[in-house]
Order: sequence, then C-alpha cells, then structure tokens
Amino acid sequence: MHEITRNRIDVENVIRSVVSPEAGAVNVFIGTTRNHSSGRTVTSLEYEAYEPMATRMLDMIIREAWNQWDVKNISVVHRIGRVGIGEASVVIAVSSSHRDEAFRASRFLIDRLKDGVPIWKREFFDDGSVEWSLHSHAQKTETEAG
Amino acid sequence: MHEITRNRIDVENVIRSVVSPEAGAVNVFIGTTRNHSSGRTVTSLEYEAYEPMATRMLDMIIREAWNQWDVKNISVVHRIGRVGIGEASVVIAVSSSHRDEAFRASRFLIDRLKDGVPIWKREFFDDGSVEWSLHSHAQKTETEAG
Amino acid sequence: MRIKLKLFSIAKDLGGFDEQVVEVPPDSVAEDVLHSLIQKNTKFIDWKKSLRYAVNLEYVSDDFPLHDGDEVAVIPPVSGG
Amino acid sequence: MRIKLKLFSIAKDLGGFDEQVVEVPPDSVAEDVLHSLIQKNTKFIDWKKSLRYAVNLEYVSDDFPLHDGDEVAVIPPVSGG
Repeated sequence: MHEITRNRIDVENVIRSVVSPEAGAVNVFIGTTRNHSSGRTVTSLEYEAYEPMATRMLDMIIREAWNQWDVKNISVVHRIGRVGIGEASVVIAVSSSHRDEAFRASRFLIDRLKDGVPIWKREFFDDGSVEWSLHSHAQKTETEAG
Repeated sequence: MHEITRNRIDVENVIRSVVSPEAGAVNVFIGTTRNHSSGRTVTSLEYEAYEPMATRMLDMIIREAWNQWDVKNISVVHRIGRVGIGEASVVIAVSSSHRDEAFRASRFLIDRLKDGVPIWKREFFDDGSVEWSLHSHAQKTETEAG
Repeated sequence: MRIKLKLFSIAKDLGGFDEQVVEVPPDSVAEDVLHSLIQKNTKFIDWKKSLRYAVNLEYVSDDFPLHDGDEVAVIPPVSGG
Repeated sequence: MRIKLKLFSIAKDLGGFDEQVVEVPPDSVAEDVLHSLIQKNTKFIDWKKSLRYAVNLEYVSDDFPLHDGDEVAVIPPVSGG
C-alpha cells in the first residue's frame, strides 16, 4: 500500500498493514520533522506534492523493491500539508522472513523517495521567514536531513 | 531505555520514547512470531530469559551502539512468556539526525541481541509437540528466522 | 501547440502561478518552457541547472520533444521524506 | 566450595532443575559443571559443543576458574529476537 495524505500518519496502522504471521521481521523507517534547519529554529513545516506523479513514483519504487528483495509486504505513507514539529512526515514499513531483506528494502525505499519523488518541504522559521528546503548540489547548503 | 517484559509490547510507545524534535530519522525493527518453523505449523510461542544477565547485556549493546554511531535515543524491548502468533517479541527503535546512523545502529542491535543475549524461544506445534528453538552451528537445522 | 505547464515549490513562487495552459512553438523540447519563464522572471536563470522536467507524470531529459496537450511540470530539487 | 548452578532452555529440561546450589572441587573451571550434569543425564554429552557458560552474569571461557559463591549459568544456543 502507498498513500499521500493530509492527515496525521497512524504509525501503528502502517505497521499493522505489513505484519504477517508468515514474515517474522519488520523494518520501519519514520521521518519526523525537526525543530532546526541550518542552525535556525523551525516552528512548523509544510509539504506539497505533485500528487499524481508522486503516487505513480511510489508505486514504481515499491515494485522495484519487490523485484529486488524477497519481502512480504511494503507500505509507504507520506504526509503533506502542515506538519507539526516532531510529527511523522513519512512512514515506510517492510515485512520479510529474514531481517536482512526488510532492512535493505526499507533503506532503498527511503533513499529513492528522497532522491526523486516530487514532494517539497517548506520551513517556517521563528523569525517569520518561510523557505523551501532545497538541498540540491547546484544550490549547495547544508547536508540533507534524515 | 530497555526492558524485558511479560506484557504485550506497545510499539507506538517504544517509538514515542525515541522520537525527538532534534532527530529527524527513526528506524524501528520489530520481530514478530511466525506460524511456521522448519515447515511445521506453530500455534504459539514462549520466550524465557536469564533476566538479570539479559538486562545487563542489553544495557551493554545499547552502549556499544551509542559509542559507534551518532544516534539520539535507543529503546529495546523484549517480551517473554507466552506470545501469540503475529505479535511482537522484540521492538528496537533508534532515532538520529541522519538516517544512515539509525539504520546501522538498529541493525547492529538486533544482530547482537540474536547473537548472545540469553533469551530462548520455545515453539508449540499443532501436533502437540513443544521444542526449544536451537539454531546453533553445532545443532545445524534451518536458517535463523527474522 | 498548447501544453499544460505546472510549477511547484520555488518555481511556483518565482513564476507566480501553479498551473497554466501555454502556447509553445512546434518542435519545442522540455527545457524550452524555461525560456518563457525567464522572460517573466530572470531569477529562473539561477535555477536552470537545478530544475528537472516531467512530461505526463514522468521525468524526461531536457531535450525531450513536447506534443500538443502534454502536461509539463517544472520540478525543483525535491525534499520529501 | 559451593556455587549456584542455573540451567536454561534445553539444559533445564535435560537437567531437571532450573537452579541448584552444588558442591564443586576447588580449582574447578566453568565447563566442569557439565561433568556432574553428564552423570545425571548422558544426553548432555551431545550438547557439550553448543553450551556456553556465564559466571556472575557474564560470558566466560570454558576454562574460567570458579570461586565459592559464584552464580554459574549453562547457556544453550540463544533464540531471542
């Protein structure tokens, strides 16, 4: 399953969607919003997505993970809209028989998601300024979070 | 935090214990009980621990992970006693600023736990037999689950 | 021919719109949409190297040929996760 | 001297107890506890190579010297997780 949602992500629910009595290992990656960025204080964040393309790409990278590793179930949920500090912006859950596959597929999915899925983060700073988070090579700036 | 408990593990609670507004990445490993073992049907499982030593070793491996990676918080909870099929027997959660550290520390912790922490699993099969799960080199048998 | 041009994130801020039907010359390629954007706001020049293009929901190379009715999206560096 | 001997998992099943205070000769080492167990149940012989020992909550080598009052645990292959 994969979903782009404006609602708070129910982490337990995402995990439940992959747990299987046949698969003993579950790996979960959760991205949570941080209270600082480039040394400045962030008060809240907003995510926007090019939804039909993001949905299509999530579908694609999940199929890639499926083809590459012997995993049982995969769920990816990304939240958009305003997200409070410390809340989950993304939750990825993978179940498999052996833990190695769950770890590898989970890592692959978050790497691919951060690499190309058309979702953008806007940070609201405590000085009132608002900025798109733009961590491209061309635009330099600090290291990628999460 | 780490704990050996006879109660159902509240996964959400373990995750909450590591989430921090300063750390954007959380990796969670969950071991769940399986309905089969060596091709036979398992109806339920029981874990026993050498509790004071297991507690001591969990404390030690958490400190090892702390020394090795730049992680924010670590929680490890292992359940003992009777555990139903599909329920969590172990939950490991690690938060960090960068996802690489959370993934690596989480993997390290479950590898170390399975390698030496004195906890034993007993499987109850549908034919009425009960067996300790003994996956040592000396005792051969099938590949380690999870 | 006409395409539907979609802007996101910083590109939307610089362009001042999120979606517009625009007329482009025949034989236009993906990155040609940037030319009209630069004419509106020269700050787009600074972003030239960071922008990627998607046509009909798929990333394409800068020289991908456009067709009438295409949905063309300007994709600044993503920051999901 | 006397030690507290603890058995777990399959070792507990074979030995028929989980905890017992036992008398051992002076200069005994960790794996010596197996000798008395084998006398009770010869099946312990098959497990010799798979068993590890812990003294006072720490894994020790087979030839670790025991002291009066030690808590010695026989640790079969673990299967937590």
